[in-house]
Amino acid sequence: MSYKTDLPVMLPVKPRALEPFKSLKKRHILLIAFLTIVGPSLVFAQTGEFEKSPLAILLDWTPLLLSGFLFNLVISFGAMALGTLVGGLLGLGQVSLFAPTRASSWLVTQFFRNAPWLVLLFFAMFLLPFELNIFGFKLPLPDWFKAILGLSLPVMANVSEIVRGAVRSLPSGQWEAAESLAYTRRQTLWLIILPQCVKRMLPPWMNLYSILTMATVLASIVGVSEVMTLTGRALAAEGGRTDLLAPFYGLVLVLFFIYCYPIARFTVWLEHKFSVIN
Amino acid sequence: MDFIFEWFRTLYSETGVNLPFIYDEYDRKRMAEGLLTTIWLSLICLFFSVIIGVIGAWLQGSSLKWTRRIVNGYIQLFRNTPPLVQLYFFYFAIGTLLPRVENDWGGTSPMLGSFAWAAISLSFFAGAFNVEIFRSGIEAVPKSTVEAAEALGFSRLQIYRDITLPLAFRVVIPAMNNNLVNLVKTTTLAYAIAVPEMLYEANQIWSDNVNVTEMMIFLLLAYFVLVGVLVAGMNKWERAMKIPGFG
Amino acid sequence: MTWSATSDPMVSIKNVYKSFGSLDVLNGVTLDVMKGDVICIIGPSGSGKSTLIRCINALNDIQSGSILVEGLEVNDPNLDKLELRKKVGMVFQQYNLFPHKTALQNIMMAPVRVLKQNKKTSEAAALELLKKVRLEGKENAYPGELSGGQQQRVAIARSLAMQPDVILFDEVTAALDPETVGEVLQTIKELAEDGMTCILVTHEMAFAREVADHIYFTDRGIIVEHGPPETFFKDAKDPRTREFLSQIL
Amino acid sequence: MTWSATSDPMVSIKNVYKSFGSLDVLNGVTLDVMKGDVICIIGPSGSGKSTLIRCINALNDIQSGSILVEGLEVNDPNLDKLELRKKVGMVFQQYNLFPHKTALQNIMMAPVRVLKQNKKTSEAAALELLKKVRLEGKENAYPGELSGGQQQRVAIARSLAMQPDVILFDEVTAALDPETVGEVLQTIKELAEDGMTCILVTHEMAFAREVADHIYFTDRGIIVEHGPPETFFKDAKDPRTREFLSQIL
Amino acid sequence: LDTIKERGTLIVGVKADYKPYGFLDSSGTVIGLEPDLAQDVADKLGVAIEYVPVVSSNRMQFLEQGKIDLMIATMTDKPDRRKVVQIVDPNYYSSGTNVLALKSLGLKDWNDLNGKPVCGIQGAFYNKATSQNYGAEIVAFKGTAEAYSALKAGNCAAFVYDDSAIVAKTNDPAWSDYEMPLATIDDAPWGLAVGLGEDNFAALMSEMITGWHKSGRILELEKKWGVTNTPFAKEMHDKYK
Ligand SMILES: Nc1ncnc2c1ncn2[C@@H]1O[C@H](COP(=O)(O)OP(=O)(O)OP(=O)(O)O)[C@@H](O)[C@H]1O
Ligand SMILES: Nc1ncnc2c1ncn2[C@@H]1O[C@H](COP(=O)(O)OP(=O)(O)OP(=O)(O)O)[C@@H](O)[C@H]1O
Ligand SMILES: [Mg+2]
Ligand SMILES: [Mg+2]
Repeated sequence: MSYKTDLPVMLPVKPRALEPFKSLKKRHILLIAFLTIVGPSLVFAQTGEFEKSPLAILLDWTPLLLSGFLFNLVISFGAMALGTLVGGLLGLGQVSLFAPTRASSWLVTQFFRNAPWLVLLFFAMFLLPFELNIFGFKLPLPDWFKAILGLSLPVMANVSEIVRGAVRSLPSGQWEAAESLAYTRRQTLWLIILPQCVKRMLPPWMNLYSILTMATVLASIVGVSEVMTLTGRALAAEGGRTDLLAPFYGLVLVLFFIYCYPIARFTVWLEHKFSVIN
Repeated sequence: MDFIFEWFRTLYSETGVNLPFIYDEYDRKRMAEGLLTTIWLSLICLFFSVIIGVIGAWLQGSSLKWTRRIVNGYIQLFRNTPPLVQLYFFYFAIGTLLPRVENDWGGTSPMLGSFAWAAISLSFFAGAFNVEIFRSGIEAVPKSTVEAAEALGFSRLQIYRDITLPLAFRVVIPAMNNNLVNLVKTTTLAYAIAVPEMLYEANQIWSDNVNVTEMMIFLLLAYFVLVGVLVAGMNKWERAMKIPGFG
Repeated sequence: MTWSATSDPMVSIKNVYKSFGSLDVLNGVTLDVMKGDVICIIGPSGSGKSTLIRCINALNDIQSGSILVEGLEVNDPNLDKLELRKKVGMVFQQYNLFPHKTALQNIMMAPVRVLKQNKKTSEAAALELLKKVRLEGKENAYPGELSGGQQQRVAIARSLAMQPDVILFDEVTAALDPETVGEVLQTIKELAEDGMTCILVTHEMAFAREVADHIYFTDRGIIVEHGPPETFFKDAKDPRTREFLSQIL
Repeated sequence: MTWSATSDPMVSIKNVYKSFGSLDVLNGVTLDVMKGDVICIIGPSGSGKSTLIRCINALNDIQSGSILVEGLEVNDPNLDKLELRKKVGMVFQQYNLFPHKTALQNIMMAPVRVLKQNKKTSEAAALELLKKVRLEGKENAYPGELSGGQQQRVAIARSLAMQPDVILFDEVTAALDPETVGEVLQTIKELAEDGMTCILVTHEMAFAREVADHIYFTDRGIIVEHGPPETFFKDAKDPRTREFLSQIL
Repeated sequence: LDTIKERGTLIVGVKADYKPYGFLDSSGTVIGLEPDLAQDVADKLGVAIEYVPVVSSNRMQFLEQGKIDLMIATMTDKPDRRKVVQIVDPNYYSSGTNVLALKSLGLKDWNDLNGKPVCGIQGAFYNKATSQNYGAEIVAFKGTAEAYSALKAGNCAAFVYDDSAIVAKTNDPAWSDYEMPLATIDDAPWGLAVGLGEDNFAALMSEMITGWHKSGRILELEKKWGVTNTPFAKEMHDKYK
């Protein structure tokens, strides 16, 4: 037997009430930069074992590493665009009325959602051919493009879940109201349901983008010339000096942090804003 | 046993489907070790990331401004940088800064090996998410319930341990579930610092046998099963933790 | 107009059975509604009022029996639901306006998209309807900016814009603040006076007595008692009806 | 026992001021409670009743004035809160049971954890208390499985288990269904008859009249009028009290 | 060959993480012994040069696709590779497998590696051999940078790799505590390759390689990049002189 009580013990988890949007402050970055780059270099500089200071070497390489980071961003844009497109369709498949479509979309989504990103990346890298033969046209598939394909697989699965979650989260009254106004199912979906979903999907979608951006470094493991690969090459070129490790990897950390932190803040802010409206 | 191995050997020679980790003793041993390493690494990280989450959420409720700031800084840093780079940073950068110990082959080596660093780094990574998750769970516990405990003379630590945490735990299980599944998937990154986990061993095997497709499919299935076991376990736990009369 | 069974009814419900799984909700309901009639369905909670009204609109399907709406058989697997829903409007307890569209757009959208009406004409018609429900000047407000009563009136206007032959109202004032209930009832009353065929589920007895041509009392999925309001409220025969009325009135 | 100021009071509140930010909630409240007394505090919503009672228990701190509970000064930064709370029990409007513990565990927990009592003895005591609040047989039920009235009685038992010298009740029947209010009031009445010192905030005038030794009326943070129930309800002097009583009775 | 001349640039696939044969400088351009050889070819043809960094797993496909015209990327000459690309005779270089280890460790024989952690590169063919034949515990990283770092940090006792690269490393002052103590095994020649069917170009390259050996250009470049002259290079120089 269970009684209704006002005890709000099992309240759903609420997003935290936030102070107004606060963007990254310079001193935060400086602090992190000091912790990861400058600090360790200073520790070594005192040992005076090497002729050229780690910071000077890092400065030499910075432009190249930055260009590598740009490549990471390119990969992230590509994978996000592709993953969103296909994942959106898959998500619509998951809310289809046609049972086989629904079931197969669900299966594909679950499969790619539960596989490790790195394994999927390997999957795309090694199992896709080097070039596609379409009607006699040879379409080369360079590594970076395969990385985009490989990373777009988990993105696709996650977008599919986001779409399904958003559609399911709308009150059923919206469907019924539209139905009783004689909208067709397609009209209901595109005119009534999806426009309302966009707002609900935006925060998790941005969150996913941030995760994807951080996952682009995985491409280094399969040999794409992005920032981690270039860092490795730079370290090789400097002869494997151990004192360079902290500053170089620290720089990569800082680069990602500067890019991803504002996105995260903005996402939380959006979430909060929308949760207040609804 | 032997005839099963024989069957897979024949499968290879007849169809070209090569699964050496079943019939070849050396590869079988490698793969089994990989699987064990993955499970072991996952369990260690699951444990410590939850501990970090619990302690971090407690510290976040501290009245000291700097404690809260440090915890927040930790969360933001670990959530907004790639776990792979964190792993490299820990293993290569911090690892070389720590004191060294004598090893058994006549040199000195860093205090911690790649497995230890993978465990530390991934625990901190997942822990950063767990702190946030627990924090939201703690906020979902009504203030009045805490006040009731206060009125009964419970101390702050007692309230956290006996009232807030048990209730928060129940609220956050689904979110935590999700995070822990991600953690298990993230253990593949340990591959990059040569921790002999499943992906690493699979990679060794396909380098030697050129059977990428088979290994890949095996890997995907293996992770599927691992994640499935974890999810089933968590669901069972969630049911066991359910408070009669609610939800 | 009073209730009669002589001319062709607009909605004709015959012996309808409906269950959700093992739960029997409608156990043989029969009733007819003539053109221009206003009928009220009352009854205790869970007695199947909403379910009955949703079946007329094919939002729920029925297990057996027949529901004819202007000759369309609702319990027909090949039924053209769109055709049915052009004839039958519905207003919900929770209004269910589209929150991302203004009041005007909420009203115009279905005529433009579903009936393929010209945008200009339907905009003019929509403005006319807003006036009718006394919401001139609110055309550009979003649902979130309107009070419950105002939202419900927009929902009525939205339903009217499709020019249905009959409108179903399911406890449309149950979710409203007491102050705004009156506005909405007034609007419905005017509709009824204009000759619209209405099927209302309501707990507002005074209102039912005033506007209804005929009142039905349901309990556990059957119609226990019915009659024109004068006789229904004065001398109900069935003990359940009497008990219900004694609690409510 | 009637209200008197001669012997040493158990709770002595003197000239207490309390504000939340710029909102002044208590504006100089003075009252004494003798051992074994039952006092009721009544007054309009927002008049500071809950705040006053929470201050006695140090759940809220005060700006100035003094609250002495058996010689402990509550408005003392070095106050040992645990000591205070062993002396003062509190029952809340929302019961606030720990939902993940059974009724028995809810009652036993504080004696075991806070008073470091032996588990066996406190279990026996807890069962005794459950009997006292007439909930034998419910020891293994979780709060979610109990009605509001039952939960509130468990909350009272939980408070009693700490063997406090005085218990504070803050509108303990306000959240209950009318049917279960009686059970809880009966339990409190028995407590009062046993000689427990009680400070009650309540809107149940009949109950207050029956059990209280003295009644206080608060408005806007001050005590406007007070007296034993016989005189208080018959010939209140203050116009605000009279107005309040006329609305409530 | 005609297309190269028409285009005016020679596109060469080289390694970019294999010091000193091909590696990056801080401006992002590839330098090293092999790029220098490639430059010679471009000079001979009178065209500009463009480098494409390749890794072991994609270099042959690049050549097949025509993405690069010429590959000088530390590739071991193997019969099955000759089926896919046209490896030009004679071989321009050679290397075998050896280890880099601390002098203080005093390694003498491959069997000394038994039971010790040995760094390696993922996908290298000698990993399995080293661990199966000599009982070493291979710790394989994805690139040389990681492997060198791990060795230096003391995570492994030795690093098993191409002997030519190791020789270069031991000459680096930062690595003066390290040595290449073992006898080279699995010595194999490196092949320079062009696309299948590019016979004219292959003939030209063959001529160029002979020329390099004859003039001692390889020995000279080894000196330039800090490599002690390898037996193979000396032998070829003697042979064609
Ligand atoms: N979709 C559904 N699935 C299962 N059971 C349902 C569903 N919709 C309604 N029911 C059940 O059918 C019964 C009748 O419900 P219905 O909503 O028709 O009652 P009602 O007379 O409108 O009550 P109320 O006055 O509370 O609105 C109820 O017991 C309800 O729980
Ligand atoms: N924690 C708080 N912060 C700010 N204001 C508060 C707080 N608690 C109470 N108040 C304010 O103090 C005033 C008195 O509140 P209190 O709860 O003591 O009134 P009350 O007499 O118990 O009323 P009720 O009968 O509604 O329970 C109210 O205006 C309330 O809004
Ligand atoms: Mg209903
Ligand atoms: Mg109160």
